[in-house]
Amino acid sequence: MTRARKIYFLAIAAICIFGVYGSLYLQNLYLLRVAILAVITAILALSVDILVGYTGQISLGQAGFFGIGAYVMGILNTNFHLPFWISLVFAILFTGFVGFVLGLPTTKLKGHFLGIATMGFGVIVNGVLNNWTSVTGGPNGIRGIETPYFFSISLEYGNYFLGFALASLFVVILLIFLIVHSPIGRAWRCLRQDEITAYVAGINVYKYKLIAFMLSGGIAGYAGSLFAGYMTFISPETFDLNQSISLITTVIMGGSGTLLGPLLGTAILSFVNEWLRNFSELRLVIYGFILVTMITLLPEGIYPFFKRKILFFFTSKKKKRSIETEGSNGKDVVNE
Amino acid sequence: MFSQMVVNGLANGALYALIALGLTLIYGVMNLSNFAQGEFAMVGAFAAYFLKQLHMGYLLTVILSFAVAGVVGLICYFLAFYPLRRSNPLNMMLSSMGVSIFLVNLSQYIFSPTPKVVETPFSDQSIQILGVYLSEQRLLIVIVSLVLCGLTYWVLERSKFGRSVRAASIDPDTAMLYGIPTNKISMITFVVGVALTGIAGALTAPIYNVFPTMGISLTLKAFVVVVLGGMGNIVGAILGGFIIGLIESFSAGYISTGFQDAIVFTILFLVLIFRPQGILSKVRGEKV
Amino acid sequence: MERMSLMNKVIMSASNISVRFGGLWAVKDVNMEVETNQVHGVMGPNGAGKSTFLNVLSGLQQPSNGYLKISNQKIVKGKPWKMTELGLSRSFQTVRLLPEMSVLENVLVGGHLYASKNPLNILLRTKKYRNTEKVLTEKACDLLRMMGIEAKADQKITGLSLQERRRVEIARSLMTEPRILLLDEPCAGLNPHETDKIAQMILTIKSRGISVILVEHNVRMILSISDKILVLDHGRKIAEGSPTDITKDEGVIKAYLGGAAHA
Amino acid sequence: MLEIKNLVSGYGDIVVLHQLSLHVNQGEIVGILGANGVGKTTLLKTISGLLKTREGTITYSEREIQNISPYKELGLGIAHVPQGRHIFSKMTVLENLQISLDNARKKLNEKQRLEYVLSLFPELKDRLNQAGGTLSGGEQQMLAISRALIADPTLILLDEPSMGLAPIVVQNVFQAIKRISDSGTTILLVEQNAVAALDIVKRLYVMDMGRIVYESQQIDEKELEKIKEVYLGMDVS
Repeated sequence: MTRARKIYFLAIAAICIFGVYGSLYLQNLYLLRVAILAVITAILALSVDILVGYTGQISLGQAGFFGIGAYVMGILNTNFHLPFWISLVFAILFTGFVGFVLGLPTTKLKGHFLGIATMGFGVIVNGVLNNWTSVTGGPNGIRGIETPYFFSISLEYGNYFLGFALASLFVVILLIFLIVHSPIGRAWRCLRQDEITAYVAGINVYKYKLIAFMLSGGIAGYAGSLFAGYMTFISPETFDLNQSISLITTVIMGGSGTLLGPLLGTAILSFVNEWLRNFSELRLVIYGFILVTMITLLPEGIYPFFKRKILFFFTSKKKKRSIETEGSNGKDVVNE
Repeated sequence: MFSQMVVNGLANGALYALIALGLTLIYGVMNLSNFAQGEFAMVGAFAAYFLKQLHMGYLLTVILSFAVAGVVGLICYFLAFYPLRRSNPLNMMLSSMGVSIFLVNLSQYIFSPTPKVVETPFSDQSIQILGVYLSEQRLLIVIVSLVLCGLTYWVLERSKFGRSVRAASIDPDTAMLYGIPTNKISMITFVVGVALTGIAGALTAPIYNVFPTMGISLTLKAFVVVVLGGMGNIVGAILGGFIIGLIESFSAGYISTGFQDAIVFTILFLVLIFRPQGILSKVRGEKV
Repeated sequence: MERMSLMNKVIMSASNISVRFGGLWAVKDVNMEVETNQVHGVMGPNGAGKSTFLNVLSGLQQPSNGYLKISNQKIVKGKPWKMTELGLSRSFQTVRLLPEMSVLENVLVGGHLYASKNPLNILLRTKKYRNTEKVLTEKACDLLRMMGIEAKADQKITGLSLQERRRVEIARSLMTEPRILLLDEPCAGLNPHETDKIAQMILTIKSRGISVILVEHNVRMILSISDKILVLDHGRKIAEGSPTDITKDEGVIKAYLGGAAHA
Repeated sequence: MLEIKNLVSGYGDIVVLHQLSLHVNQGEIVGILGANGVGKTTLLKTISGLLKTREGTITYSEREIQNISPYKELGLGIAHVPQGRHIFSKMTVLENLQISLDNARKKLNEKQRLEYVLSLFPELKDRLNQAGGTLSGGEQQMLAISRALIADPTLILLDEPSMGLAPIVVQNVFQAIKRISDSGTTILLVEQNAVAALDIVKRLYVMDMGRIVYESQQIDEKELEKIKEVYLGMDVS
């Protein structure tokens, strides 16, 4: 590890510790709630990014994994009276398994078909949650889920829960970082850019897509359990198509295929969402408008755009030419 | 009971066919999976509701809903899709989702979420054919849908414009070499595609009422229909519409209405796994 | 890379390969045997079915008829990555590199088969993991040095010339430790000087005990370095033999310069 | 009639054509020969606007056309027969031809044009209602040329019409091209098949590495040897 990298990691570690510590002092209950939900959304956005950003698989059904994670937690915790932590392990394993099963057929699909198939997955999960009343409680959902104790600290206090959620987020970030910067991540990025290259490099494309589906599902399931533990009440409407769409747009807007992009996307959209409450009923109208504007103006995502701009600002003139051609994405423009 | 389900299924199927037709046209020419398709049905339905308030005749409102949905479509095309015409399909898809959110919530803001009733001169009379009841409104839906599907098919297959659309969807670059302005073609296709859906909305309004979120489930079904019939396949979309209508009607009759969507999507999964090219298309070899 | 063989023997064979697109046979009944320590040329005019044949050899295209054998293992339904595992690696006519990765990373992708993929090793960054990564990186650097582009290891692909890209692609192929290297028009778009360099490189690769299947339009180049040449036209084998035999073959001359008129 | 000066063009960050210049006179049939991958197709695509001209000018009938949309070029009288034929596979042969007639530079009599085209390619007569994708390679090429010709263009850009065709079919196609040229249409022919092309062109350029490396005014046996040398690098005799 180079010296610069060491400093970089120390800085990030410091931010983590400071973040978790600082979360204990947040007094405003409203802000606390917003922050906790934003952190859970960030974990979800990262799980989407594994598929969309790193492996190039569209996921329009991430709310399905999210919902399954939350419901496994809810059912095990309330019906079977398993403690939070054990339910959590089950939730992660089960959603990972669901990711595997979903991946078996869908890894063979591409583009629009994959999008519609994953969307179908989300709709099916939502349908089951809504209608399998004997197990899921139907539209009424599940009440009375236990908020966990972390050793002897009750996470019922928002501050503690925020600290816990943040710590989870950092663990997820570290996990993704380690995997992405490994032969698995290389295989992912390779098959995303060009599947045929992946073939000739000896990469079993389907296997690595499956791994991505499992990991993505597991992480989303974790976020679901976290959500269930925080809210103590879950109902199907949280886990619908809108949730899936909002997640994928968060990732794309922030900048897919990066770690910071989805975080930035979550932060901005959470902020925009709260700010738009001032407009009460017009909130989602403006939200939709912002979405379309952002995608049409910055199709590459906010984070990559600013990264490029900032890098561009600091590079020498000689290098600028090559960066400019990179920015053009190698597409040939037709006369119009 | 059985034959009643068949008739209901076919009536809904005609509606799905009409919406899926627009969706598949747009997909074929623009390579866009338009997630806002159902919202244009909603726009058409609200147009019918609003015009009805002005004491216009129902049939006239149905025709005008075509124009209203078309105009809204044109604006959306230029704001949300034209700038992305050379971007990747994923961005286009997301942009259509943004359009969907925008339209749903705008209509919620303007008209409130409460369902509106649209009266029709056909609604409360039903006719009996061979022991099966069919309301006149449903009969109207079937007739208008079939006529529009047939008309679209005829235009595509027989007219000069239709030739251009088909050429542009098969090979856009070569189409340009032979004088076809592909950008203009995709604009017209988009507008017509969503305007047809607008009519579907106006037709369904008297039966299912009008409310801002009515489009979402229509979009989902239209996608299932299009995948079933083969993306970009016109005949497939029409046939697929009826199949989905029937499946839905049977699953509601024999299993439960709540599971209706889940069952439809399970079938979608099976199709995607075993016949991803749709039920009508032949298997094509993938070229490297 | 130390697989030197004492005598030439067949390590790969293609039997009766046929491919059909719609109503047309792109390739029909082509047989081919690749021996160790050989440069096996494949020639043919544009549209002769070379690319399709190559795609079959590398597992990217399923033949409608016929089968492949590598080291006496019959490949029934080839999964594309399986061919690489069995020791066949290829390059492409239009270079396929990953634009978002550096030169070094592009080569490292080729080392996938030998990388440490155990999740525990990856998450804990164990010594074993770090060692394999280090060995792979060193090997990639070695190959880049052999290709004469180690100076650009950290650059993005977009800054490279066509010739450099070709070299990176070949380095990636070698990274898979192939026994057979399939080169699809490695000289397309290069000038004579660059072509000579690539020819030299192919001989170097051969001297390391790797058989090369070479497809090339540059006739002089392919004649000068091949041990055996297969000529395709209209999807069929029209000649096979040593370069001298090929140049004398009437059918080949006709196919190449066009047989529409006198020749 | 067509004059190209210092043309620079390419894909993404790869420049394929380097300061290329050439001209085609009214009524001529000009060949551009060269091996695979030297930029012949890129040149034609740039002329017809499918690729953007980065530098240089393309003048056609005293009008600069380098910034004109590809779909307006047929209206100017330029028809491009792309490499690999690119016929509209799911449409019938007749529809393929009608597309071109719909967008021709002037209103044409469909029946008359169709008769003319079918007289050149009688093979297509029985196949008018068959889907384009079901034709054989040779028939597809004939259809591709007919599709260009039916719009009565003044300039036809032909990209490798011999590709993948059997020698006897190549002969047919080239004789038809010659007849088209004899009737006064200007043709710019890009070919790899030197012998076939030499038989019909009046003048030729040889391309290599995105540049014109050789230009010739008269075509004879001696030229053939030279061309072999320049782009095949093959000593056949």
